[in-house]
Amino acid sequence: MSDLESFRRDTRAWLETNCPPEMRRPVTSESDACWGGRHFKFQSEAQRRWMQVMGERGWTVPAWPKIYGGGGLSKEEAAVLAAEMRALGCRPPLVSFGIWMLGPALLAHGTEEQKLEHLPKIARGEIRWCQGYSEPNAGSDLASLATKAEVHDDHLIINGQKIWTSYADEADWIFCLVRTSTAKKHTGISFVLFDMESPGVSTRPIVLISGKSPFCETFFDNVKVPRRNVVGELNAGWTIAKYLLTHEREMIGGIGDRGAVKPLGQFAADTVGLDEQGRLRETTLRVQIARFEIDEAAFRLLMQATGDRAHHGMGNPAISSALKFYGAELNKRRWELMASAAGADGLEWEGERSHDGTVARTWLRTKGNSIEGGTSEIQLNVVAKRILGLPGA
Amino acid sequence: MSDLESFRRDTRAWLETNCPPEMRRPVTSESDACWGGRHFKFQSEAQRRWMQVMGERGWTVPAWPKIYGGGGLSKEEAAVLAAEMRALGCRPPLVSFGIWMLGPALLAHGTEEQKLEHLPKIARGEIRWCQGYSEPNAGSDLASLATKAEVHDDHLIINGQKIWTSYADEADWIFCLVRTSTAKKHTGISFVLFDMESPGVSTRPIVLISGKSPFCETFFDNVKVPRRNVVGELNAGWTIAKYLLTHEREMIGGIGDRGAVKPLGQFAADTVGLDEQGRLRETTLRVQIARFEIDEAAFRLLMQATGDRAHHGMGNPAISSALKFYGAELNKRRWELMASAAGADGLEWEGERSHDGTVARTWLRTKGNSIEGGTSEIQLNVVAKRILGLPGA
Amino acid sequence: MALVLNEEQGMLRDSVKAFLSERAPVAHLRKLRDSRDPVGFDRKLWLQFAEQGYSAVLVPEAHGGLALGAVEASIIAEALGRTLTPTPFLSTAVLAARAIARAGSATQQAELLPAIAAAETVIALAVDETSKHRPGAIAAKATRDGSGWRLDGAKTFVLDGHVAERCIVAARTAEGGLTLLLVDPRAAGVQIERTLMVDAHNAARLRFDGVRIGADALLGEAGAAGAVLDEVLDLGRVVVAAQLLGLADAVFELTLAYLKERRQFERAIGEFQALQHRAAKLYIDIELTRALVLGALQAMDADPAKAGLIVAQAKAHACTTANRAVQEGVQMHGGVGMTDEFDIGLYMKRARTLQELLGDAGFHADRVAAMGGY
Amino acid sequence: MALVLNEEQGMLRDSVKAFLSERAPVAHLRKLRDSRDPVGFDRKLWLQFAEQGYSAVLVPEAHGGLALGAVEASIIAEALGRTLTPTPFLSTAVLAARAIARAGSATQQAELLPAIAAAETVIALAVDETSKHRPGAIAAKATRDGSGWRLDGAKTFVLDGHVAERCIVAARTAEGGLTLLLVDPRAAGVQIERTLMVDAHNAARLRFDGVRIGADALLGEAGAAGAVLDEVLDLGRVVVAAQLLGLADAVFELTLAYLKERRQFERAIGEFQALQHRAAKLYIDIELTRALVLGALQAMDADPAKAGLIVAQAKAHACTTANRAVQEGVQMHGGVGMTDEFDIGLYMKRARTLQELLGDAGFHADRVAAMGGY
Repeated sequence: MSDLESFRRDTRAWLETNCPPEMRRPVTSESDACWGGRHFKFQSEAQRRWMQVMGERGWTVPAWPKIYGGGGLSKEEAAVLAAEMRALGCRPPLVSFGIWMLGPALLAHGTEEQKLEHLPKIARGEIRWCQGYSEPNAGSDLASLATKAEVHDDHLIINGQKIWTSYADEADWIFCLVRTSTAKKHTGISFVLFDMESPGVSTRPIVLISGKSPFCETFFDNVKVPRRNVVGELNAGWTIAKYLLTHEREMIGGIGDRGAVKPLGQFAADTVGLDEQGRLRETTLRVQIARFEIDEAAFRLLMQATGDRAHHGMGNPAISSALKFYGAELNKRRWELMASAAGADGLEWEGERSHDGTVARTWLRTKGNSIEGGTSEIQLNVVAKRILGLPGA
Repeated sequence: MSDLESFRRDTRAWLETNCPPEMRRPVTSESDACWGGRHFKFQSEAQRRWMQVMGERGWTVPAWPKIYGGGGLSKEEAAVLAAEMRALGCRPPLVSFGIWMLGPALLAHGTEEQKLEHLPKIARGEIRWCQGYSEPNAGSDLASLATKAEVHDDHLIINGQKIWTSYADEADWIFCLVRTSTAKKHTGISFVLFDMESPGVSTRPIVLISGKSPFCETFFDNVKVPRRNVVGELNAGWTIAKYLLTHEREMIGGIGDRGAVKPLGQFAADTVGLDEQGRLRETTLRVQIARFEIDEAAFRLLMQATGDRAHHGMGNPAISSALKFYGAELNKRRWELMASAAGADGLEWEGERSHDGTVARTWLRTKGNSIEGGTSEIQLNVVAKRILGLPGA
Repeated sequence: MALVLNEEQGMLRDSVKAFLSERAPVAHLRKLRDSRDPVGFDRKLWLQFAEQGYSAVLVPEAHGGLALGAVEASIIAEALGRTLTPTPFLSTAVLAARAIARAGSATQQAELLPAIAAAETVIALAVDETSKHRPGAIAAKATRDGSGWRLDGAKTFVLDGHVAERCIVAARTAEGGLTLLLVDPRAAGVQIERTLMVDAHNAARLRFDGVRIGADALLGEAGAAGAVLDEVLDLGRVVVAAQLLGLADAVFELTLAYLKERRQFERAIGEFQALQHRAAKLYIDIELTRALVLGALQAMDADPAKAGLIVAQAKAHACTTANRAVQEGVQMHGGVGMTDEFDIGLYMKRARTLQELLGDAGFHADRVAAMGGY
Repeated sequence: MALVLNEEQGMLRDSVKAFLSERAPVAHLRKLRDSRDPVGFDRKLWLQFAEQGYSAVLVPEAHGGLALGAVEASIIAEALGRTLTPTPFLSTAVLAARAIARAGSATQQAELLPAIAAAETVIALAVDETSKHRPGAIAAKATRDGSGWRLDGAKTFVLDGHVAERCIVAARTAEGGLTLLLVDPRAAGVQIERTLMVDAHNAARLRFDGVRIGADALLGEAGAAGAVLDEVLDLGRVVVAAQLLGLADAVFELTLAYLKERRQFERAIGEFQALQHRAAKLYIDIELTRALVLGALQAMDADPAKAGLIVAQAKAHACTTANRAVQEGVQMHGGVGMTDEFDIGLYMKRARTLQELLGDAGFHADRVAAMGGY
């Protein structure tokens, strides 16, 4: 038996023993996710235990080095672990911006000290992170951010405001872009880490057009941060930010792919009804849904092809912008059509029948898809320049 | 009886006497138009006579002053004449770029001498004009034109090339934009008139993707033009050009309005057929045609409303760009749908059954609608700037 | 007829715009929504409508009304679309007023029309039964019951249904014809459920279980209400189209101002050509809707029986334009457009409801095709 | 299966692209068109297809073929889409080859398949009867006539119909089932009219008036050709989709180059953001088509009976993308794009024909809806 096969056998056996049955049920809502952190309220003892045993083994971050709390698995082993978890229906033991965003950034740009201090706590779910990028006047043009950090010998004093900081009100630490020099736009930015319990930090949740949201506004009033909490060189944080933005784009690209949801055509058949020929009663809607499903199929295959091409060493990394653009627009279209198929029923905002307005709220929420993580306009700029090679402007 | 009423009675009587019966039949093809000029081949004696009697009366250009060969009619009288011609089904006695374009420009910017020399010949159909604006490297950016005119004491020497000069091969004279100074882009252009029989002028017809066309390339090789043929100040021709471009736009705007053609839905019902419920067999086409007809109705009313508003002293003149844009796009859509409704039959290019490929050729020809007379992109720029007041760029 | 407003109509437009922007700007809706107001509109404001004559616009002069037309009613609706003000104007002063004026008996007219003109009552029209507007498939039953009637069925998306003093209910008789019944919602067998809507405007579901109705509550002749209902629905559609136009105008103004003011990459975002072209196209769409809606309104006032096609075109076009306006509006505003604090989301929500109301773009495109014989 | 070409497929793609761009670039089509060539393609080039093995791609090994699949056939078709080269590849090497390989008798296969592999024959498939593709409504009649058959009916849009040595004609038997007949176009009662097409490719109309056909000319069983025809049509559809993809690629390359080269207002027009965004969207559409078409091809090779949905999706998507590519191509080229001298118009014309061929975007969207149960 190859090493990989024996790894597969051992992994399966371990998972079967250690993954609680409650953690093998399909995730049904966002609140099933385990985010960890100082103040996290576990849904169940099973959820706590699952995070803990996986964290101890480093399997919350299987490919990170063991010394930083990871599993130290090779790419192949990590793939086997993922496959076995899928096979058993194991839920992810821990999700977090620490795992998705900060971890990879620290691994690439952090000092040894920073890695040893922060990564194991991320792996074990002890510290929950949020990200502080956007500001009211620095959205698409992130580099124009104004949150100011005065640099002193051994510390920085931070003043300013961030917006769209997801879960800032529940996070323990923040990784944050601040301006440490006004000399140049892109080169005056630093990437710093600090505790959200530091004096001078406050947050205010943002209500979206769809209702409550994980987003916050976050305010910094003379927040004192040790100098050693700067990641990378002072004034060189833009490199890390760019790295993370591309990373984020790739994650969000998947948004257009909603294979699990009931196909639109069937949803509409249920809500609108069929005529004697078995066609949707609303002709226009029928045509629009068919076109949507065609585009959706194409998008699913392009996602797959992009993975396959990358696997074969082909393809342009800027394709992630194309996928982010199309995925967002597709998801908006999906929910425009869902809303239309739901008709008057889909206009209800509260109450049991509408599950507190799921259709209306999701429809509204998807409007943000083409704004968050880089607007559709920005993605098209990137495609035009980096893939098509069209001249500046 | 009011003066206007007696004018109406006299006009009708005169038209009934003087308009030959052949000239009261509906225009069925482009070749029914009478363009006049030195070399024009009249379709019939009736056509020649109708141009002549109307020209003598100045009614080919009813609102121009009599001294320049016009009818000297007031706005109200001109409207009465138009209404009576419509009522009797009289064809236009003469169409020409001289009437539409050069005449208004000369009336506004010409010297007395120029007016007296050129306008009466236009009115009587003696001289046929073409316009020389675009060049291979000066399309949307017309002001970058390069056709050069060396200025001498009493004449200019012109070298260069024009493109899209409609009917240049049949025209007697040309009104033409030439560069008389390279100091500044817009202020180095002059507006000149010259005889197409001048030594050094040659033309070459352009074949379009739809087949033969009235367009030509026109070449100037040391063409000598008297200095007095410059209209307006030397180097100030751009003002006249801009005036004419707006004028052209207004004329072309009407392109989207094809009230006379058989409605698309009926055309498709004939070619594609209806199902048992009386619906077009092609569902997608049915929905697209319905949406087209809705937009077409809106466009027709917007054209009307624009006229009505202008009549009431309201409205922004830049609306002509909006109409030009939408009319062109609408006509393209119409013919995409016509082509689709015609199916394989509409792909035929020659032969009697397809009337030598009318559907295919018209479909292709309409693609030029959003290019000629200012591209759709230019029109949108104009709307953005002059109507919406969006900042430069 | 010229496709411009005449002088009186222009004055009405200016006065209603001024009235609403002063008394009931968007903040007014926001306040009603946030306080979870049980009525859903401001009764005082509704009375002020009567003082201004707005509620009387379609009521005949004999009953204290102004006897104006669809054009004038739509001038008011367009202004309501700009400010998103919730009022019973559409349900009561448009739909009910026209139904009663067209089909009501002398007694009914004398009782109800002056009350409408004076904004002293709210009357709802109950037509829809399914999630999509499908007036051809009304299934509620009106059964003869002695000298009166018995009503069974269920209605949805009834505007102002939970606060109406009367409901005009469309039902089918045994012979298959349509009948309009004036129903007192407090009668036995009527169940009313207010539905809280995405746009914070009023709607309700109604159930009728063997509701007994007197013979005098019939609006028009039994089984012969088809033509009246068609006219009332078409009137409603074109008035809603005007409301969508006002909404699109307001959203576009907000967006255009933001394009000029918001700076990114060292310039106003309105300098970016891609946004300029999109804004220009949206402007043109709005102008197209404006012309088409006015044409439809004039046609409606000239002869409602012949206005079906252009009304369908106008409602479809207005739906599409308003949808585009709110989508572009939110997108061009970026993150701030997604926040509840900012008004543009309220416009997007309201546009959704008005699109669905009395048939969406698809419904009316289908009618256009059917009327065109294809 | 990974959504990438394997090594052999990659080599085939490179070789056919090189072959066509050398031997038959767009100028080749232009020359045939301008000389009003009576055949409509170059017979020598067609023989060279055999030398390269291209005409043998779908022929079984037993009959001298390469026994490759839809993926490989489409690699050739995609290259033909790039250069607009007219050949009988689709009619003969794809449609006829598959029909005969699937349904032909041993004798028929032995006679015809080697000839196809060797590019020594041209065989046309005659299905369409109306201006729009509607294979469910075939009305041509095959009537039993002694031991053989009698064929009556008319076909249109028959690719290579005026130069074919044989036609495979789809007809309906008295019982209502579909039958495929191998017809000699020189037989009595056959009328052939070449139709000169917008794209200067070959097509013809055929009439059959009491044409007598021997029993041995039946392709497969009488009345039972439905499944074979479905497979052949689906194969044709996805191959045409690949051709549209190649066409869209070529047009986009032309356009992108022009955007970088053409200057107006002191800059390359490709600097204008509105054009950049449109170009970016078009690029994405083309990539979507590429992925979807490859998926459909792989599905076709895995199990044609299960590939119906994705084939319909692929053809619909390819039609829409290619249409957008040629429209944007002409518009972005401005005036020069309207001239016959420039190639882009030829792409627009060819795209029109390929869209119509074997069902347009609307036809396939309708199938997607029907297969989706809505």
